[in-house]
Amino acid sequence: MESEYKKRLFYGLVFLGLILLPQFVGNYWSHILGDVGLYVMLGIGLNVVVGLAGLLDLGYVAFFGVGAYSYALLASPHFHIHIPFLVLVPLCILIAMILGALLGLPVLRMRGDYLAIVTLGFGEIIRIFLNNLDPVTNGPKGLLRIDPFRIFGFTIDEPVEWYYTILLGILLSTFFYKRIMDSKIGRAWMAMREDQTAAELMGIDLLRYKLLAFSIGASFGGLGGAIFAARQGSIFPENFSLIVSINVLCILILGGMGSIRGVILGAFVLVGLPELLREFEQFRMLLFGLLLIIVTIFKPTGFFRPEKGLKIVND
Amino acid sequence: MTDRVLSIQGLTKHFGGILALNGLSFGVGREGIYSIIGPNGAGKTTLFNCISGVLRPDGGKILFQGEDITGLKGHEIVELGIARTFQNIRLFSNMTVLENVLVGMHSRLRSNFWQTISRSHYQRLEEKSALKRAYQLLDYVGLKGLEDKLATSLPYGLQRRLELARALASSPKLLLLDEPTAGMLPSESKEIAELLKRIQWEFGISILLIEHDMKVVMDVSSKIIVLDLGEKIAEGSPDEIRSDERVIQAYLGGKGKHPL
Amino acid sequence: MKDMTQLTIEGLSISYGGIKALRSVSLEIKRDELVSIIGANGAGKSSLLKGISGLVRCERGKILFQGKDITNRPPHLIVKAGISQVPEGRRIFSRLTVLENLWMGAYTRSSKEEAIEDMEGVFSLFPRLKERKDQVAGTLSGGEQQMLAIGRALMGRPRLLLLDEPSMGLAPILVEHIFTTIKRIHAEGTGILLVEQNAFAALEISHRTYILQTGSIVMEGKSKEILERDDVRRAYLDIR
Amino acid sequence: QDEWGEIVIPPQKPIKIGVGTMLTGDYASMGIDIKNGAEMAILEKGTIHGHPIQLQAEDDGCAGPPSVAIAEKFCNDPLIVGVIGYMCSGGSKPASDIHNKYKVVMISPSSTAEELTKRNIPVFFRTCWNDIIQAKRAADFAIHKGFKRVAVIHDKSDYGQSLAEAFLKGIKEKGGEIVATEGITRGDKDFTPVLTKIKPLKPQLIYFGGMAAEGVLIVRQMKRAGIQADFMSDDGCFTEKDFIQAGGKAAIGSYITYAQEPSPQWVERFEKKYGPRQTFSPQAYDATVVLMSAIEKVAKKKEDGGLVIGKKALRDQVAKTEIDGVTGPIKFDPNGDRTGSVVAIYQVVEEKGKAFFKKLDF
Amino acid sequence: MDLSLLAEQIVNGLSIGGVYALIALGYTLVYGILTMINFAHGEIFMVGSFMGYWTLAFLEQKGLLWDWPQLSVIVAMSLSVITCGILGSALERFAYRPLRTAPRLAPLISAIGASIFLQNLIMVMVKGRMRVYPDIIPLTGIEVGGIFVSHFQILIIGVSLLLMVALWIFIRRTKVGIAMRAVAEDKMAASLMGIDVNRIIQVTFLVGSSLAAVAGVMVGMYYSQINHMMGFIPGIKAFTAAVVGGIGNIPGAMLGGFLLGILESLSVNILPAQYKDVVAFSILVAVLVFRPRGILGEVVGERV
Ligand SMILES: Nc1ncnc2c1ncn2[C@@H]1O[C@H](COP(=O)(O)OP(=O)(O)OP(=O)(O)O)[C@@H](O)[C@H]1O
Ligand SMILES: Nc1ncnc2c1ncn2[C@@H]1O[C@H](COP(=O)(O)OP(=O)(O)OP(=O)(O)O)[C@@H](O)[C@H]1O
Ligand SMILES: [Mg+2]
Ligand SMILES: [Mg+2]
Repeated sequence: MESEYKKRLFYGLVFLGLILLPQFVGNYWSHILGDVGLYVMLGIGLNVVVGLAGLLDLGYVAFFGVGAYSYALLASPHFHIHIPFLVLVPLCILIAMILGALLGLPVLRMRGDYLAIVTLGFGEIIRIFLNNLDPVTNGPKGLLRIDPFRIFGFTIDEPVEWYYTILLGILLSTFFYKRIMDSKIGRAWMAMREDQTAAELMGIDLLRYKLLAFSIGASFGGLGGAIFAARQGSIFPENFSLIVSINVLCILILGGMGSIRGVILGAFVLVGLPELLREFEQFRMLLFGLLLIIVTIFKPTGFFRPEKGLKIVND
Repeated sequence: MTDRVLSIQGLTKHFGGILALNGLSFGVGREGIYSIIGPNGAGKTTLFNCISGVLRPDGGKILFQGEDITGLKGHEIVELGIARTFQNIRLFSNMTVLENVLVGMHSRLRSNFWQTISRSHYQRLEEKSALKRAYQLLDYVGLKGLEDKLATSLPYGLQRRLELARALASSPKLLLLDEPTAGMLPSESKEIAELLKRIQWEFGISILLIEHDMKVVMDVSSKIIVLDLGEKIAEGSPDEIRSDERVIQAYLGGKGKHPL
Repeated sequence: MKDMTQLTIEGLSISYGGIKALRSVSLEIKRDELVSIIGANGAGKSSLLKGISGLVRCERGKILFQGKDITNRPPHLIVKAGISQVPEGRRIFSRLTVLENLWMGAYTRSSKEEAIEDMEGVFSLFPRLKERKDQVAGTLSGGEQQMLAIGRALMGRPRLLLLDEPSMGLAPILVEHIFTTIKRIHAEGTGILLVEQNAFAALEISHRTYILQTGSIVMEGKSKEILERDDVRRAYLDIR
Repeated sequence: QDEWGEIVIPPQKPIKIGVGTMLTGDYASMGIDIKNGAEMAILEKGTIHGHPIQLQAEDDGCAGPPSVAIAEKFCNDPLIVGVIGYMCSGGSKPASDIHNKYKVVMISPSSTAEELTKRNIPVFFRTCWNDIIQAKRAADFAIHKGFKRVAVIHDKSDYGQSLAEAFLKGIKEKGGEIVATEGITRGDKDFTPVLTKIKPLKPQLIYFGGMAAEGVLIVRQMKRAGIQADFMSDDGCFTEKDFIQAGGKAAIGSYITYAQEPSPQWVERFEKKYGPRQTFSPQAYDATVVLMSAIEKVAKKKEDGGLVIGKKALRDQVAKTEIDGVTGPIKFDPNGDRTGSVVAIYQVVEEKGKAFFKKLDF
Repeated sequence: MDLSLLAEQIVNGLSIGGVYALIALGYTLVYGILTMINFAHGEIFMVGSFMGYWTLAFLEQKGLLWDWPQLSVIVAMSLSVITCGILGSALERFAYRPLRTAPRLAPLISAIGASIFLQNLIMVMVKGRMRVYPDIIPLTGIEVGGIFVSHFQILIIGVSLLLMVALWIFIRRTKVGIAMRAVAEDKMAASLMGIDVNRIIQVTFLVGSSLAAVAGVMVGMYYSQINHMMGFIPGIKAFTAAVVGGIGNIPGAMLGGFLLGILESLSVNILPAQYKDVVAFSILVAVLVFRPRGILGEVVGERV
């Protein structure tokens, strides 16, 4: 119990730190922290699919994109629709979830890297459609003047305010994630990850649990997308390219698959590090690539091992 | 027919040119340990794969408690009450011993998605009792104290025991065991044999056992079915089988003669 | 007398992470000897063989083969030096054909003619393999795979053959066959270190036996003598 | 007191000018060229009221998220007075919202999307032209030349597609016929399938909206596919090295629209320092000059030697700009679009064994 | 659709498909042996292209290129193959080997790191500018049934087929080839056969990277213009091709490459060209739905 107490204290302090952080770093870094936060959210979502269920998904950006476009189309001058965000954000999540299930359907029989390539293709298809369906999405010109979140007459538009919004989103996501993970659903996913055939013979309906994994994973992407759209104020198809999927995957692997702390640290490295390297101008990405290799070699299992063992419910 | 928990009728399965099962028929009665023996490649594991839904048979029928389960999906069959272990151990290697057993219990947990998310009263009770039962089962097969170890870190013999506990976790009516004593010392095999008898007796279930260790087979079986080339070549009590000339020739062998 | 010993192991320790699998094990195999090792699950038998073959790092201790130090050399050089292993669980190349598997066994050999000769030898030992020589090995039955694994190791024409539970999962009639074959291989001049759970058979065919218990050798002696010991019979052979 | 607030440069501190442009990635060479243009202007100017001028270049990745991030960085930097950037319209659009929030002037040398100046963002200016002006002019020229059957290809980017659409509209208005409109993928190398599809339609002219990387491949592959049509493209293809040299024989005869050629003396100065120039360095140079002269005019010296620059005053001063830049006279309309600059038509011609862009009279 | 147009599009598809196929072969080889997606493979192709360019540019500068064009191309090709072979092996040695026992996805990250590194290394070296191959290839060709097929198209298709066959024989028939397959399946068992696993893996990277180099030089000569980002799209496409063909399968990679090329060029005739990748990817998804292990992917009897 001693260590449990210490752990709580530790997380409490970390949380306090996160709350106070923007007060010390100013707008620019708050904005970057917001970026990091968005990636944390995506990381948690993809972790459901890759880390827990073991389905290698290279097209995760599709859900992010669909979340963002759903928000932008229904809260911007483009169609002159302005749905309040409290209604719209859940809708975006729902749309992403449905899309996730739809993607799940054709890929159920595929394993490993076949799945990877199909999801990659799926992500690309979504992006190309966003870019080409000009009458709906305005094509490459993007959607502009997207409504920010407004609540009780208060508008969220400062980087610091967005930071807190995203922090709240992450907290919700984490809470949700933990609940699923420490349940029969989480165990079923992990079993599926370890050995699909054996999992099926333990009574796990692969079809159902794969679809569930895809749509739960997608829901985080949808949420992230909606926040992204509202925060940036304008979005373009090019914001949803393969690189985003790859980045999120890197965050997961680097952080240590299956661990929330890992996702957070991974996001700091992958999103924050390039910012820190800005002063190197053209050499920035060169160094980043090199650092990525070095970090992986020294921490091949990621920064954190996945959190192991089950917590006893209500104890 | 009701005295049979499982009935195999004219089961056929081939892989390319190989006929692994060739019109196989037999029945497994309620309660008791039925053993399947036969030379390597006789089709024993293939039979298990067909029963448990890993493979779809090419012909024939499988009846479980009078119900046709041929071609059902693996998870549906577990739900109905058939559990199995694997010849080449297939544990969930990056999960703990306890988690492995809990996964085995999956088909018996009823709480749905929303109950899980909301941690409803029912879900918490269910998890609690699942946990309790998992500990019991682990204790039962002799893995007490190892609950939090990763499954792969266990030595081979203990992994086999874990497979057994995991299969039992689904509260099966029929347990399919594929060589549970492979790679064990005679003394260890003996322990497993005792355990099997106990399980059969205390849980009141039927066991279908594939085993090459004749000591174990002769010790535990109420009936033995002998396969060769996908066909049944003999069926009977241990004593009958021991002295069956065909079985000796194809499988048991005697001093100085071998089939190759 | 020194060159009568083929393999000498001194104070070998191996551990995985924190788990100690072998604690200062010493043993030796004389030229043309058939030595067996028995022990319970997890006693460290496989670890010992892996250590000899260079598949796991030896933490401490020394392994000498025909007078040469082979401790922690890379596995392929150890094979070249003349030690082959039939690993636990067969580990045949399931996507290669039977023939290709055998070729891989002869990887270190330079003369193709000799290899072909040896292959005939393997086929005469296991006629079943010849029947299935173009079949993809993954579709062989358990027993056939075990034959292939042994045949494959023999293709390297080893001076010392390490066998890790060769009878596991085999039909009784084949178990008998495998042990006869092992004797035959030994009779043709190959040293053998046999790890077996089928303790009775192991004790019967070997000259000397080591008993391993939680990483240490607890008994060593002539197999015949060990076979007579009551404590051994009770603990390992299930004979009361 | 300035109604938008003031920027205070303490004594001895430099005046900083941000440059948001692509430094790594596909179009890095174009981005670095922009940086070089701005840098040259700053080095030539040296100081303002005794304060050194310092350039701070940041990689805007030619996309929204990084542009927004560095917009936040620039706008929150107390020494940054104004920004040259951002390179691409996709970055400038969301970044201009940030700039508008903080009221920090930005002058883009290269973002040509029409919407940028239609959104009532007072702090946005550009020294390039907008797509509509350029494409209209290209269409007029095509009709003038007698091209009646025209095929349009664009790279499905904000930039390429806007140009192509405006061009297409211009052609239709003047009675020309558009036989095909196709989009291609940036980064692809093989466009023969599209060209093979277009060939039987027998266009007289193929207009391409996009960058040189793809433009030069199309012009080369047109010949291979056996298309006899002429080729016309936009400022993205106005690069000696990447279009003329890369195109070789196939590029000869192509029509390219671009601004007035910068003065040859300037080009010589630039190339001596940085090597062959690309497309937008003169615009970046001009933008920087505009910004610096506005700063010089509105900056007030404080007693301690520091400077005070009113944000609104600076913006208004930029809006009032009237100077002769290296790309011709510079004035801005109320939306921040450049007036007075006329898009010129160039043709790639070969004279005495050397190919170059020759300005046509039109 | 006009028949000759169709034929012409198929030829177009075959030539870009040949490039995909050559790159896909490398993907498949490396994947087959390490079950890792070598994300940097596209960059090796890019480096190969630059190496060829630098060689040719050097020869041109020395005034040798136009006197011995064929020889120059061979020199450029060889230098590029050697450089990429070394580069590929070095990548294996320093970025992937340390991760051999790491979780399966870890090498993916270092591969992505390597990919970013190589891209930016070349970018810094050439200041982000594109480079242009000298026009060595004359636009000659032959007419077959009314459609024009250039000699170079025939060359690309021929070279890729030839290399595929050679590779296939190598893998199937030679000792090292069989050893590669053995290592691919079970490294521990392979080492027990006396196979130097590290060397075999190194050889695999060497071979795969050399094929990418060949593709790089051919692309340079055919399309003339190269830049530091040119590896990305063909890399992704080739990976797709390898998977669709059945990853780990050599004729499969070839088939996948050609199929992808043809699909891309035919789709342009049916839909606006911007949907090319949509069509290609959709058909590939469809293929995988019906053949989850790719067209030629072996359905290895998973023994339970
Ligand atoms: N997935 C498969 N693909 C191809 N052939 C198979 C497959 N599974 C089994 N076989 C073949 O079917 C036959 C029966 O195999 P099976 O595994 O059922 O034998 P078994 O009786 O369990 O043998 P053992 O006692 O050695 O385990 C064998 O000849 C085997 O090669
Ligand atoms: N890769 C590994 N990682 C961690 N622990 C291991 C590993 N391999 C073996 N061990 C542990 O080392 C000890 C010895 O294992 P080893 O496989 O050598 O036993 P064994 O005598 O061969 O047993 P068996 O009869 O089950 O094959 C066991 O406690 C085992 O759990
Ligand atoms: Mg079996
Ligand atoms: Mg062992």
